Amino acid sequence: MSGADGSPYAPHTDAETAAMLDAVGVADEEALFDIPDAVAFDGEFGIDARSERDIRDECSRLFGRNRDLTEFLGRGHYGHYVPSVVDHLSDRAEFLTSYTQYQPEISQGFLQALFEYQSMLVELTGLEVANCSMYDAATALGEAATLADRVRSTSGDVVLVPEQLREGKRAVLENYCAGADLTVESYPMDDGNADVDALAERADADAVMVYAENPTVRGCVEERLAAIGEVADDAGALFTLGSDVVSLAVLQEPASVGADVVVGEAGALGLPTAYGMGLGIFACSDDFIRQVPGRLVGASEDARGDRAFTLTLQTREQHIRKERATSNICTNQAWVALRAAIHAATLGPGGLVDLANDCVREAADLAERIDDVVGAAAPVHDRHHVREFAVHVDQPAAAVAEDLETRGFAVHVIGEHLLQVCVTDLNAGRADDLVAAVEEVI
Amino acid sequence: MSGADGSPYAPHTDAETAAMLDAVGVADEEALFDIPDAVAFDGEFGIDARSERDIRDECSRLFGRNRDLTEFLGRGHYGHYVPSVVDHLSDRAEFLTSYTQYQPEISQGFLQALFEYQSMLVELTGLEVANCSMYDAATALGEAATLADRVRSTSGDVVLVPEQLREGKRAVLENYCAGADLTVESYPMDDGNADVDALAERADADAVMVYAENPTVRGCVEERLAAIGEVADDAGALFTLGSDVVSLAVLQEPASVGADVVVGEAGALGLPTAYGMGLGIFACSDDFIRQVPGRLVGASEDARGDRAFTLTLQTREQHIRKERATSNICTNQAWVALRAAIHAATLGPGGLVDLANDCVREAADLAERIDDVVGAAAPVHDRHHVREFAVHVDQPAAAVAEDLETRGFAVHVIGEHLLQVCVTDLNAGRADDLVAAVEEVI
Amino acid sequence: MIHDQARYTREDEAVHEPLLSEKTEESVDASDASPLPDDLTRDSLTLPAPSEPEVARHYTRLSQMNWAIDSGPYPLGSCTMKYNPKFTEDVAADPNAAVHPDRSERSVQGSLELQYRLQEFLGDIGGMDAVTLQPPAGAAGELTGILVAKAYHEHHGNDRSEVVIPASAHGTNFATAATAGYDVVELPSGEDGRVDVEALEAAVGDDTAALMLTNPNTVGLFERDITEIADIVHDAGGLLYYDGANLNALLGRGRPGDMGFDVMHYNVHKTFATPHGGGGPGAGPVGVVDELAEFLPTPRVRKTEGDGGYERFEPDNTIGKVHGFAGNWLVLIKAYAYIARLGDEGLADAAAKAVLNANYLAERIDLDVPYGPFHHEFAATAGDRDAADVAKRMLDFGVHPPTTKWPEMVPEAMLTEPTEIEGKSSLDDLAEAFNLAYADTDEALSTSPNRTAAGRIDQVAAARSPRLSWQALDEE
Amino acid sequence: MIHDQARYTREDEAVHEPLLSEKTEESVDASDASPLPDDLTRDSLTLPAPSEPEVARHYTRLSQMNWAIDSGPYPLGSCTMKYNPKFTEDVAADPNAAVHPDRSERSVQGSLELQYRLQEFLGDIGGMDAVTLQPPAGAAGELTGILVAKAYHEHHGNDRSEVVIPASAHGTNFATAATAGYDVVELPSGEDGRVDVEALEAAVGDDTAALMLTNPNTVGLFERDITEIADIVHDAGGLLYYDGANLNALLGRGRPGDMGFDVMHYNVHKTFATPHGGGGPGAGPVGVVDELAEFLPTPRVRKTEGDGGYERFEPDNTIGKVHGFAGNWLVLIKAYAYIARLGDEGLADAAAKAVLNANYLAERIDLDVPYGPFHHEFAATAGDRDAADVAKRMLDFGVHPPTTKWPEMVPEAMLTEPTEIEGKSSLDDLAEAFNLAYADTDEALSTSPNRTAAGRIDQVAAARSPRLSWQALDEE
Ligand SMILES: Cc1ncc(COP(=O)(O)O)c(C=O)c1O
Ligand SMILES: Cc1ncc(COP(=O)(O)O)c(C=O)c1O
Repeated sequence: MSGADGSPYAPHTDAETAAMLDAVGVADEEALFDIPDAVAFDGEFGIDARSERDIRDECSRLFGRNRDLTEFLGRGHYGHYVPSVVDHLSDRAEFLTSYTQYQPEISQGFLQALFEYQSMLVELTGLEVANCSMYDAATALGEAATLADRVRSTSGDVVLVPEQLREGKRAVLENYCAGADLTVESYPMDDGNADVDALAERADADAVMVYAENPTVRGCVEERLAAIGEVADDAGALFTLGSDVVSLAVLQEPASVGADVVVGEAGALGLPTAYGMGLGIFACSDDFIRQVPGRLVGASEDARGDRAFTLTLQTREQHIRKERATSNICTNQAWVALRAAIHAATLGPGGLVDLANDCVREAADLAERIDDVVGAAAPVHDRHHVREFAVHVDQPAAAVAEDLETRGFAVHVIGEHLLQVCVTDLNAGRADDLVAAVEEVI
Repeated sequence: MSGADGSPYAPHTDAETAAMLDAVGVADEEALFDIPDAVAFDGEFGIDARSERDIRDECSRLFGRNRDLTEFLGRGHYGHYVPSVVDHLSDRAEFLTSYTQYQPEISQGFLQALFEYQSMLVELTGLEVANCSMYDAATALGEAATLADRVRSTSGDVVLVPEQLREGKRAVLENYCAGADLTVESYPMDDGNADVDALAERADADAVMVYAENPTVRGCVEERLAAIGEVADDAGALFTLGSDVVSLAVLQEPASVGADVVVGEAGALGLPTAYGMGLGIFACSDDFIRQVPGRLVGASEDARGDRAFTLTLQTREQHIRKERATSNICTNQAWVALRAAIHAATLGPGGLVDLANDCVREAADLAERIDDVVGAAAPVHDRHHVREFAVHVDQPAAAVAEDLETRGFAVHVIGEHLLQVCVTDLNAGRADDLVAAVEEVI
Repeated sequence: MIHDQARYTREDEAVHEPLLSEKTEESVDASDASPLPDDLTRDSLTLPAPSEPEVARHYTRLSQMNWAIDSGPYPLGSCTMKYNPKFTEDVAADPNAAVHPDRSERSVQGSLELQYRLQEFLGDIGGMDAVTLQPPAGAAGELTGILVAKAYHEHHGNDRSEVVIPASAHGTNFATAATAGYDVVELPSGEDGRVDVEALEAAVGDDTAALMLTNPNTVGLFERDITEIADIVHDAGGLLYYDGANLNALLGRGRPGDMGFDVMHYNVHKTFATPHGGGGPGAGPVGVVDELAEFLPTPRVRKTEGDGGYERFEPDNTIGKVHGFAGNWLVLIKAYAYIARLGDEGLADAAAKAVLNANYLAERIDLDVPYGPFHHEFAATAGDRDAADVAKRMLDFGVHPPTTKWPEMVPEAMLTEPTEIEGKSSLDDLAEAFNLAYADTDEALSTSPNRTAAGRIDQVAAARSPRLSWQALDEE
Repeated sequence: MIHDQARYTREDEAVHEPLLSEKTEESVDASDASPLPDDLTRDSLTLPAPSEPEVARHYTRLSQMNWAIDSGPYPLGSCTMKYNPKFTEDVAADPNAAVHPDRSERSVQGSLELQYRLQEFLGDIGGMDAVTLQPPAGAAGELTGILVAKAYHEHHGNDRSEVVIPASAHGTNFATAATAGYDVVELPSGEDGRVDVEALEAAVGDDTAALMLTNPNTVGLFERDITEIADIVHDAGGLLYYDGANLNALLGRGRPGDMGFDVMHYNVHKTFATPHGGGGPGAGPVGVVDELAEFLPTPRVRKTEGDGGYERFEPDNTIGKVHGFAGNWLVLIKAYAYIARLGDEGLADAAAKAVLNANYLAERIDLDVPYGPFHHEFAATAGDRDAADVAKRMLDFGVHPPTTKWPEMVPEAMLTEPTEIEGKSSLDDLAEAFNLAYADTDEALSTSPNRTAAGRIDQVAAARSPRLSWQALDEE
């Protein structure tokens, strides 16, 4: 180990450093830096090195200051119980500390895992192609819009999105659209679902893409997906559907309702609640295979005639196609995709469907019980729900949420008198306590 | 996965089970059990299966009921900060989920790691042979006594041990000695060290083994080791020295003071504080190589002419020698030895010596500061100390300890007016607070 | 299936992964910086001094040259190599469980409660009245049990000098009896592979302290005459010891306590799926019937009267201790988690599938399997092939071979225990590996294995001139 | 050194480890058990249904067929593959850090404080005034930075349409500029491998929104004329964007902010040693000078007045968001831990050793290395050998080869960045691998690799008829 002042991760002994400097023919490392004095820096950031243990203590003290709340939060970021085996396997150094598979011959393991992840998404969406990750649902939606722009030969430039949409998601979409000279416009909702008639009116030749969500940001199951798909089709627009990996296990298969692209969150499997860190789904029909953003793993053969996997269709990507690439994405969420795949494997189709159905059941149950509380009405929308639903409260919603927080519960405030509550396997055991707290508070 | 009622770790689908039963030619698994009705059991233990998550919650609730104390405890079980890399590497499934290396050709990794562990102990003790683990220091001491019995041709049957000895250690020793018809007797101490004159008097032809500790159970550095060795030698007895892997880094090399056998704890590296779980050191001189208990890894060659490792000298062991084996040990503490080796590698000799010297320094400092408190005197023994020392308190020690506990500190009670305090890198940061608490309490 | 194990080789030095000491070594002065006077310190310490990245690579590479249950089938007979559920590691890693054994009772109520619950679980599963968690492995459990038996006899003024052990028993049984100071009376196996009741009657007498037995025995046969056996031993004033290594076959279907056993150990690293860690740590709790409870090691854990708390206590006539502290605590936590995960039905299913797997595999292999009906394991015979050679060849087919040449009652034995965690296709792989190896040429057998990190290793040379440390290598 | 990578093969099917779907597949009815009406559900779902032991084995085997930084040298130029300190994983796994992004500020003060501290660290290291942690990778950071630049120009009524990028820049720079709606002006490299100042002067003008530059550039050369370059761009009203991929070479010796850069991203999965996870996740925080701070994504974190707390706030003229939530939080925690571990001296030493290592390695290899003096990486040329073939052959010698055939300014480039974590002997191994491969026969090169889990893979076939899922394989 180098001296106490050096990097603990540089292995050079003093003797080695000396031998190496000698071989290079310089007196010290400084002689190797070709930085003009005018822009040189003295190295004093003022950051004190600490021991590994001190940093663990420091961070654990810091995080200990986060309040211990039971979260009934969702709206795009979902936590489910992640089996321990997911941690143990994904933490294997060969996975965690590897780079992108530029040398497939020594990267078969990760490549196969990603191939399997893609395949799971193909099954869940019914579409022929899934890439092996975007950053998150929001950036995946942005990429979908630019794909629409490339593949739709309409003169239009409008991307139609539901008026009820997570703000952050729309903001990201707008940033992707801006560069492609696309405009984001919203279409109205009808009691938590798309107002398909209004949408049909709005979707003219200007539309390059129609986006809908199932479930919606308020947790509603979208009931007229096929109709939305037809509207998009009639307008010559791409139909992009947003969902998440758990909901897809039980809701209508996107391909069956005419979706051209599916985006959304797959981090609901494999990731713990991670302050919004995600795993963007991007699946689409075969037609767009050479327009897909991001990495794709394909099967091929090796020189021994055995099946082998490799990154493929790389000519779409930035490192080859540069400014004509389908996306600028390079580093992605591969390891999170691995985790999602392991989690899905551990559940199996039965476990995954059960989990999804439980999300429907728990939401209905909890809504009913909150509805029984005087001063609260739930669900606000007369729809089926997955995991979450809106709640009307007679009192100001922000005050109610604040009161609930002092009682140890976090819920969303989505309007002056609107809360949103998300229930999953993680917090369902505290649903009674939440209802009791709501009763006390309002 | 088999049905909810089955083992979650048995992979059989119903169809597979059926096919297998068919191949075997029975109707169900019950038909395979050849258990007479008279001794059959109905399977009702009354244990309810729980989910992985429920068990994690349950145990975390349980352990959460242990009080959050800063422990100044030692007396044979020591905790030092274990670098995170030790966990991550030793948790690799290839290490953790492997069995004893009965097939060395596919077990080179663990064998080499154990060979390296043995080598580290050889360096630390100066003796030529170290096995790759006993259960703990106490059982290692027991094994040393039976080895002494085998290798000493005296007619004697007495094992001499210091009167100050951890009670549990002596109790274990007695159990090993009973079977070998050995008697354990103690020799007196002189201010925390062996009373060598008294020992010399006691050590006659009856003695098969003289045991001493460095540091002693009260943390004292033993100052006349060589003299103890001579006494043993003169009596024709084996000289067995007890120590621990950290102390060995700085205290006199056992071989240099004539030790024939070294036993003790190596779990002070690699193991967290683990309710006394340990790693028994067993090292001895070459003379006894065919009398060593436990597993030994040796270097050899493979068919390709490459160096390779294997378990060796197995004819000493129970699976071959049966009732004439050197020990009954089979399952040992191999994985703990792996952890100790990784920890030692991470520290390097410099880090290990620093850690040991810190243990000396911190003990001296803390003793001095406690000594300043009116009503307390420390260290009780006028010796150098490693990690720990005895404290005289004017008040009843038990009451003082209880008061300290309510203030968040755990210390040993070792006499009516005697406490023992152990300070390491783990708790040194709380030494000020301990001193303040002592001041308040007495 | 074929598996080429990872292999690192330094060609110029004809070694696989170099030793840490060959990579980097440093000598430090141990006395200079020490606050101790020079005559109390060593002069110097020489050890490897790798950086953390080097440490990580060294052990990662080593691990890749090591087979494990997570690599594939590991059907070592009598070793019960099951999958070790990952979540049990997380449970054991709880920082609140990391307490010192000398803590006051009131400050470790959580740990004591878990110990108590595990004692209860084990008592129920074995049909035993009292349990100690202290023994750190199976053999330590044996020693504990035999010492308890001895204490019992001595307490009742009975001086008995012999322990009776069937020839097919595990080596630890013999060594344990000897360690406890008993003479061993070896009982030859009966024609049917089980205890020969007549021979037993002849062997048992006033000197018999105990009979040590595992059931099913080490070829997987249930000792059908167990009631009679128990009577014979008990009538002679002896005790019945149950070696718990094969308990996996009985889970939910039979309990040693109900069969007349007085004392037993549990191998939690077998039956209850705690990892074996390349040799250990395990844990070998011991259960006894009421009459023996007073002799168990100290301390045990019980409920306190009234307040729902837990306390340690010393059994009245305790044998003292068999471990310096409380045994292998981290292992015991994992065993608790495993048992709780399975529950009644899971435990029973584990036994059912373990037995089904053994029987299915035996059906599929071309080797002869004498004796039966067996339960969770069987001893196939390699006949005129060398069992060890067949095993080496199996390595090339991506499986771990069975235990070889033991027990001796089966010539060229291949003692095979697939456990419940293998599915049909994995058993089919195993069977294929058996059959391919068994049918292979002598030449192929004796030059195997070839796809492993090391080739066939010279055992004789290793034992003839032992080199047990890097220091010994340096001397050459 | 030679490394035979672990390899599992099923001979009868000519596959390595079978797909999960080939091992076990199950179809379940998704509507039957659903509380939803049938017309809102899918009919069935077909996926693998392995047991946990099977899952463990599958992924353990796959992992063993994968190279990683913990396997050995990984000198991918410009990718900065450093050792990922294990303790940072533990820090990030703190359950108290696992909070939802929609939590109230008051309930996540700990997380906000750590975000604030990391912003400060990064600002200091880059010489930047304000930092956002939101971008989830380097390329996302680029997009963020260019959108900020665009917002700045628009805010000042400046309609600019071009981004100038040196030919040697990373592909993401070009793609990012295009994604942001800019035309790309490619700047050919100067004779000395650096920016040709005259060419830059010619390229820059009223339409120039920004120049994107990494420094040292992608062959490790420091842009000595950086002050002049900055002046040229600034004088034309453009902004200077710093691609932080190569920041490791500058730590403690030069700061982009001091060189005149206005906006930069940090690649925490390069410079700050967070694991790359086989492709990601990374994180690409963006730093800007004061004038640009108001355009950063929302929210950022600042101290609250007076009470020592922390709050989120929206920059006045924010570009909005570049990630749905707060970016790759778990990665950011690890970066914080790494920076705190090293401190000033450690960071400076990392750069020193990274540069020393590159220079030493270049000295030891037989390949030509045009240009210089280089810092943390160099682009050797394979001359008349095919760089990709040489790389494949290197695989047989137990190392990962460098980045090949990029940047294009060096023919048959092998862009090599050993980073500071390699010691002398590991660099010697690397050099030997280079030299052996480079000197090998054409036949050997084109038929390599041979010691890897898979042999040379047919890329053309993969792209010609893409098979991207097991469903696609089934169709065949
Ligand atoms: C039948 C039998 N008895 C006893 C033992 C000894 O148990 P342990 O290895 O835990 O000491 C074993 C272990 O292999 C065994 O198989
Ligand atoms: C020079 C350079 N710029 C930008 C990037 C893109 O960063 P990321 O992969 O984090 O998106 C890379 C990554 O390899 C790079 O090397």
